[in-house]
Amino acid sequence: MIKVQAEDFDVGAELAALSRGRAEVGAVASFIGLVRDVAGPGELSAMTLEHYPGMTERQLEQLEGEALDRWPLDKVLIIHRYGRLLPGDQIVLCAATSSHREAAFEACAFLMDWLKTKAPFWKLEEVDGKSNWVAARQDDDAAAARWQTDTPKSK
Amino acid sequence: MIKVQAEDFDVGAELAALSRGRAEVGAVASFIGLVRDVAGPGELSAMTLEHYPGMTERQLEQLEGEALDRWPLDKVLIIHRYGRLLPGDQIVLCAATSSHREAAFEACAFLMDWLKTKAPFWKLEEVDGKSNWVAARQDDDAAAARWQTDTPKSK
Amino acid sequence: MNQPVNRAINRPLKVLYFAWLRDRVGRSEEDVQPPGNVTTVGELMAWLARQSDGHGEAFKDPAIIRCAINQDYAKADAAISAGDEVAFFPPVTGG
Amino acid sequence: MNQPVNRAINRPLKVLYFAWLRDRVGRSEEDVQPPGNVTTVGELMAWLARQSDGHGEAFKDPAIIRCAINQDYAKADAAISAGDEVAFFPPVTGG
Repeated sequence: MIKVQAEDFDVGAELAALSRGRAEVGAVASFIGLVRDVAGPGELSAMTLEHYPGMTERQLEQLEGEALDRWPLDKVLIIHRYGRLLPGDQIVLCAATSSHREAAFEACAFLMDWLKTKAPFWKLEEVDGKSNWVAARQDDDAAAARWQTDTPKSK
Repeated sequence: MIKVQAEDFDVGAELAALSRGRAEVGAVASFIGLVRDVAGPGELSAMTLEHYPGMTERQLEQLEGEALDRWPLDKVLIIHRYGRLLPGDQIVLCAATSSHREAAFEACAFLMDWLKTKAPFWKLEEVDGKSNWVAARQDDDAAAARWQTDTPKSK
Repeated sequence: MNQPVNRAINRPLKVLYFAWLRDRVGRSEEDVQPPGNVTTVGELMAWLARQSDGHGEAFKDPAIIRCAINQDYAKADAAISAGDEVAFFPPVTGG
Repeated sequence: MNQPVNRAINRPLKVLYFAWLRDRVGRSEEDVQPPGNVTTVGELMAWLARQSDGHGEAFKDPAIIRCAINQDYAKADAAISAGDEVAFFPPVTGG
């Protein structure tokens, strides 16, 4: 399931809904991304997440489908917020459920790596009264690239 | 933080408490283990988790310390229940928080792999009116063994 | 379309800009009609760069700009067709 | 201890059993005083196996049994000391 929204989300309720009534789900791996206050010398006062409506949902649905193809999962959840957020606010929730914990963990890491390099979101940081577009990390490209060669261990 | 308890736990509240007020935490990786209804031909009616009070806490605290040593984490959380549980019930919650998502993911997988092979818990399944002690999985030993040779990628 | 368009010569396109590309161009979207010899994403970037100082600033380093045609990623050699929605943006930084 | 104990000969130990070891032995814990030549975990298992049919059943395959001394894992060649808490159990299945 994909949700792209301005509103905050309830992690406990979202994760509980994902496994409710699914007798074979023994493993729920999840990741929460938060707004960090580590913008360098200044203090981060806010962060605005811009996105490309339509393309975002399209990319995240493709990503969900790819995870379901690659691992023996029951369900995938991706919630990503946009708009103005404050330090400590929740940005993203990714989760994968499975009967196998390895599959759930790997799929969840895969979702985050691909989301970081493919989902059309851009962060605008407000630091010391100035707004700066966050530069992409090369680390993220490297993290995503590993999934293009690796065979999933637990299929 | 280590909690060994009979009571259920509130995933949302536990994870929120872990990152509250921690400005540098941008990544919360977590794992929830649930009682599965996949006991083979019969239906699982319940599962009783026995443990070794005292040794359990001791082992989980050592595990927490090792994760904090190996990865650049802010906090580690392990909650493990004991007693009689029903299909779908929550058994365990592991979480690791960090400024780096790779560290959080790896530490969380490490916690689960080691917990599966070192924490003194034993599962007694009730299937078709009979009680059976669950046999240990060799897969779990293999999963834990990889942490003895691998160097953490993200330290 | 009210105005008659010779598809061999002009290609009506909807172009979207995000993040600092939008800041530099000064708008988030525009309808453009590049000449018929502009057939790929790369050629479109080169053509757009000549439309204003802001466009020139936005497209001065095409290698770092990402493109999507009709909401799917497209490379510089991808073909554009009349009516396409073509988006330009910096590398993504979500998550 | 009310009874005088010659530590060179008898070692008072508290032994705990978990899961199917407890089921087979028929109790979850007992205080035992093995003779002085029982100095390791492996020797203790062999000695315990002779204490009753239930003990024999519990310890018939020592290789698959895990042991902890004073709540830390211990191998078959680990030394036991008077007063130790020695626990025997099957491979763990939590999580």
